[in-house]
Parts: sequence; C-alpha cells; structure tokens
Amino acid sequence: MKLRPIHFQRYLTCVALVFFTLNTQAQSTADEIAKYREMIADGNPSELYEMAGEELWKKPAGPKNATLEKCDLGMGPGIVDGAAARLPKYFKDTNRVQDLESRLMTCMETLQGISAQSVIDAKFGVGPKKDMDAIVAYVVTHSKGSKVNVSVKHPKEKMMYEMGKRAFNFQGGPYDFSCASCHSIPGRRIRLQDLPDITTPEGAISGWGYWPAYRVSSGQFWTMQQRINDCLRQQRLPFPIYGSDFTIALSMYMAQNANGGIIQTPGLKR
Amino acid sequence: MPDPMRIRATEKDGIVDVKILMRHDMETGQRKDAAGKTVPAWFIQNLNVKAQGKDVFNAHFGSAISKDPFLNFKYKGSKGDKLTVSWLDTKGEKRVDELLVS
Amino acid sequence: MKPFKKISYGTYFLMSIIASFGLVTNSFAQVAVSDAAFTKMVRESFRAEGIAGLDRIEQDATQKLCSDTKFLMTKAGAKQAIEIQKQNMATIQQPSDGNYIGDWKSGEAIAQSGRGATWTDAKEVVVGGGCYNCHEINKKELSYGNIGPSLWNYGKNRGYSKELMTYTWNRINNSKAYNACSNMPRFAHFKLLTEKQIQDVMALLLDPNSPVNQ
Amino acid sequence: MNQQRRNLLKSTAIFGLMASAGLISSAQAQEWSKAAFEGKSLDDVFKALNTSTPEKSGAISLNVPDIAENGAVVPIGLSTTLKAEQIAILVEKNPNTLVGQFYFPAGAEPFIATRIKMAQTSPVYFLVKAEGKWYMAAKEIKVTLGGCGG
Repeated sequence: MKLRPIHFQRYLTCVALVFFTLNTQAQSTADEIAKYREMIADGNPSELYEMAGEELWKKPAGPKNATLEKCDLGMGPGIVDGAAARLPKYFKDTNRVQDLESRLMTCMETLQGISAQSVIDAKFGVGPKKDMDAIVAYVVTHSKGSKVNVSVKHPKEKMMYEMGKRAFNFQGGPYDFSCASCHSIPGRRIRLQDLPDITTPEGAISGWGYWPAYRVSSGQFWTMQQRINDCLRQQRLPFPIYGSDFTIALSMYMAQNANGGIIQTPGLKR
Repeated sequence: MPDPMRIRATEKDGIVDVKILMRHDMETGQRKDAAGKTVPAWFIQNLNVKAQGKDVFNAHFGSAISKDPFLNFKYKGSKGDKLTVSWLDTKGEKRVDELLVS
Repeated sequence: MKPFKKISYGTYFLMSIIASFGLVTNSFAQVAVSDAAFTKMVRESFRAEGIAGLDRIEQDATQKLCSDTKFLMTKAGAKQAIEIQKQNMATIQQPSDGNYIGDWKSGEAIAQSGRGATWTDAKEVVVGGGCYNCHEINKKELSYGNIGPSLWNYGKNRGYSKELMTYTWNRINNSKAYNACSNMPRFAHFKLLTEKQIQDVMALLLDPNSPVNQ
Repeated sequence: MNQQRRNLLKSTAIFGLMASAGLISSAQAQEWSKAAFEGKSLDDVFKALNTSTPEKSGAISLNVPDIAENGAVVPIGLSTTLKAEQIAILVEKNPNTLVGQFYFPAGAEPFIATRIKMAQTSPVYFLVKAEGKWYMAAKEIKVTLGGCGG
C-alpha cells in the first residue's frame, strides 16, 4: 500500500479530540506544521522543471526544428506572462476550447511538427510528456501572483463550463463516484487529506490555484492533466485521454469557479 | 547529461548565502518500481563548491538526502565571486554549473 | 455497468433508464448542453486501461439519477429516488450460511485497505473496503475521513438486535437501498467485497468483542 | 552489491579525473566514507568517525520541525558557534544511519540547511567536529503517514 502523508491541521484535530490536548499544546503543534511547510517552501523543486522548460521553450526542436517562442497561448504569439491565468479559453484557429496542455500540443504540432498523438500516447513523466511537464512549469510560473481570469463570453466557453459542471457530477465506475462525491461539501476529508469544495470560489482556488505542483510525496512535478488523471483513477473510472474534452471541461469548471482568486502555481503539495 | 542545477547566491555584509537545487532521483536501492523490481541505488555522493577557484564547501551525501536535493550554506565572500558548483553521483555522472554572486 | 446486466429485472430497468433520460433532458433545458452532446463527449474522452474498461462510463439508473443534481431536487426526482432505492434493495442477498458476524480482526484489515479496482491494480488485487477513508471506526486509528458518520461504538450504542444486524448487512451490501444517492459504494452489488469480507467488516462493527465496541 | 561496488570504483576513477581537472580537490575525492555511510547504527557511524559517543553541546542550534508532514522530505537546519570543520547528520532509525557529511574549509560559516528522508519517527543526531573533537545535539522528529490507500 502506498503510504500518504497526513494533513496536519486534521492530525491536530484528531489529537485534540482523542487526547483532549490542551489548547496551548495544540497551538504549538499547528505552529510546527506551519514551520515545516515554511521550511520546505524555500527552494520548491518546481524551479528545476521551470528552468528546463525555459530552455525547451527557446530551443529549436521537432521535424521543423523550430522553437515555441511564437506559440500563441491566447494573448498573442510569444506572450507567456499571465497566459496561464486565462486558460482554458476558446481558440479560433482550432475552433475549440483548450487548456494549457492541449494548447501547447497545438503549438508543438504547428510550429515544431511534433505530432499531438505522440504526446498523448506518452506515459506521464517520460519522453514528450517529460518535456511537457517542464514547459508547463515554465508557463505557469509566469502567472504566479496573477488573478484567475477565465472568459465566459464565447458560446463554446459557456458550453464547456456547462459540460464541466456535468462532468463534475458524472457518476460512474464500480464505486459510483463522481468528483462531487468528495469535492462538493466544505470541511470534508478522506483519511486526513482535506478535500476542497470545488463548487465554492474559495475551494476552487485552493485546488485550481495550486496545481500544477511539485508533489513531495512522489517527488514529481504534476501538471493539471496528471492531477485530474489521478483523481479519475481513484474514482475507478477508465483512463481519461490526455487533453480530451472531459478533462478540459473539468478544468473549465474549476477555473471559472476560481475566477478572481490568486494563482500560486507551481505549488508545492505534500 | 544531467539537468542543470538551480543556484542562488547573494552577498550581504560580507556573507554569501548559497542555495542549490539539484535535479536527481536519489534512489535508495530500496524502492520497487511498478513491476515490483527493486530500483538500484543511484544518488549524488559528492558536492563541491568553489569560489574564485578555492574550495568553500564540500558535502558527502548518502541515499537518504531527499530527491531533488536542496542545500543551503554560507561563506565569507563578495559580490561578483565566481562560484563553481559540481556534483558527482554513484554512476559517475556529474554536473558542473557556474554563476556570479549577486 | 456489467453487474447490473446480470440482474433479472432488466426490462423494468430499461424503462426507468429511458424515463430518467427524458427527465434529465428537461432539467437541463435552460443550458445548451444536450444529453447526446454530453454522452458523446464522455465516450470520446476515455479509453480502457488495465482492469478499468469502458463499461465503467456506461451509467446504470442509479448513477444517472445521482449525476443529475438539479432533477434530484424536484418532486419527480424525489419520487424516482424512491424507485431506485427499491431496485437496489431487491439486489441484496442475506448471508448464504446465515452468519452475519465473521472475524473482526480481518474486518479491521479490510476497513483499512483502500486498494483495488483502479487501472493500476492487477485484477488479482483484493479490493479493500476503504472504510477509514470516510469513517471513524476504531478510535485508535487517527487517520480517518469524515465523509460518512463515525462508527465508533457502533454496536454498543445501538444494541446488537437482529434488526440492526440486517440493516447494517444491507447497508454494506448496497447502501443505495436506503439512500439512492448515498456516497457509499455498493459493495456486494459491484462484487467489490465477498460475502466473507462483509461478514468480517460486520464483526468489526457488531461483535461485542471488537475494539470498536469497547 | 557488486553493481554498487563497481559504481563506487567507477566513481573513484572519475573522481581522479575531476580531481586532476581541479573540479574536486584530491583530498575531498578520497573521503566519501563507505564505512560511515553503510553503518547501521549510531555506534557503527561513531566508530567510522573515530569517536566515542560525542559530548552534548548547547552551542549547536537546530532549525528542525517537531513533525514532518512527509518522511520523504524532512527539512533540517543547523548552525553553531563552534568552529565547525565538519558536520554529520544521523537518523537513528533509518536503514543506513548516516545521511550526509558536510565540510567547512576556512571561510565557510558553520551553517547548513538541507532536506533528508526519514523512514519513520526517529531521533536525529547532529554532530559537529570542532578543533578535532566531536560534539552533538539530538532531537526527535515525528513522521506521520496517512493516505487514501488508492
């Protein structure tokens, strides 16, 4: 069994309930947890991915031997600053709503000649997806501190949000789980892991605003596509295809619910 | 070649604060992969930091230094010092990065 | 979902699926997303991997109803929920050997394990109950979830009556028999736990010697 | 084991190269102590460091959490007013006790911060060698694990 670390505020609650720990002791435990987090926040290993991503962004690659520097992430070719804060959004050239990763696949294909299918088919963390991790880290770092600002104007964006809402509530698999089973009531947790209530702005930003993130427990950088993929795995659903509309719709639902919140990506998660 | 390090070095009151992040899996030799096979030990063993060509810090790691190692130390130096940071792992792979203290 | 296909009230069931389809469409009338468009999106977005086949995105009537949060709030939705509960109740079988109570020690291990049934699990992997993910059970385990109610002193607080035995048995076998959209998986219905495993989990909750009842 | 030994030999060879290229001083290149890093107990490591149980010292100040949210990443920090030439970090209940050694040539400040792995809750020993003698400070760090089990 894969062991996962505990969430300390909850640990604290348990300790308090079970052993009637004094308030002062409880406070010091909370302080220690805060201290732990502060200590690991210094030097987020995401920075290593971000550096590699900047290199990949500027390095000619693929059959066309071109860089990604002219990639249009929605704010015009080559503009990276604040771009991730506005995704997902509708793109005229592809006539679809795209999240960061599906948009990057479009850029890789059109600019560099790297087939999107080769990225879709790769395993997480290896080959073209390893490059994708780094590029994503680079791009989202350039939205750190920005407010989520996702558009709802285009009919396809509105539609994607509604699709996302349905996807969020969609139950399936042998456990009857949907995202909503765990993420639609405040204050809930699995074991000691807090579950953000994605249906509220506060909950949505506490999820959407911190992913992509470096996961301390696995020592890996996870993009939002990988985060969603693992949620659906634990829901016991089949494998969501990388960059598929179901995953983009879920991102659209989370992002719009998080609109106005401050982005902290790349985050550092336990 | 291994991925580059992320190094920050800033001088204040004659003390240079150096923070280094290294990209390395730091395999302990105890972890099993998805197929249940033991992943052999593979980790950074030596880290050396020179300022202006002179040793200012050395470290020896075991496999229990966390993945993607982070290290912070300080030395007496100045702005503009040329730092040379190098590591070497158990497979003999190495990485050398340089930067100027700001 | 496969297991439901084996159930004999197929025709009735199909009708209720069709009925719920119609109602779902109505409840989503104000937005531009049609059932057909959503279903198409779902089907195009998943692929089979390991033991997780595409049958897992084909919803049964219970899943379909519970995915439609708006319709559930309506009078018609509430009415359908009662029907769904009846259907789920009909799937429950009482223990073949007449024993409700197995071994609480084994029950504790089952309650602890949250493994199994994902696409990274081999089909031989024994599925756990994952009970602690959502419930407080033995107070000695501090790492417990709070999606479900606390089960500490479960038998001690409620008495060890025959009614309680049957109710608890039913609830573990198919929680949707009592609450159509309960968050708890249908452990027997989807063959997640064996009868023996359920007897052991029962013991954890209802054996007077179980640490849960101290 | 053989593979490891081969790797060690290989790394020694490369070290020679690095040393001759001036990347790592030849003195340092020889010092990665197999005996110390393969020690399975405090005593094994003390022996490899040529010391009996070091004397406790109030001059070593630690910056470590009481509780680590994840055993894979435990942040630790140490500074001292002793004239440190060498620091060693030991985790009593890890499979290999010694985690790392740090050397401070003249001009370095006696300060170190890094992140270590801990297999379980354990006392952690912070050893400082100053003027040829070893001193230590110790602290227990709790490691907590939970999980969804998925």
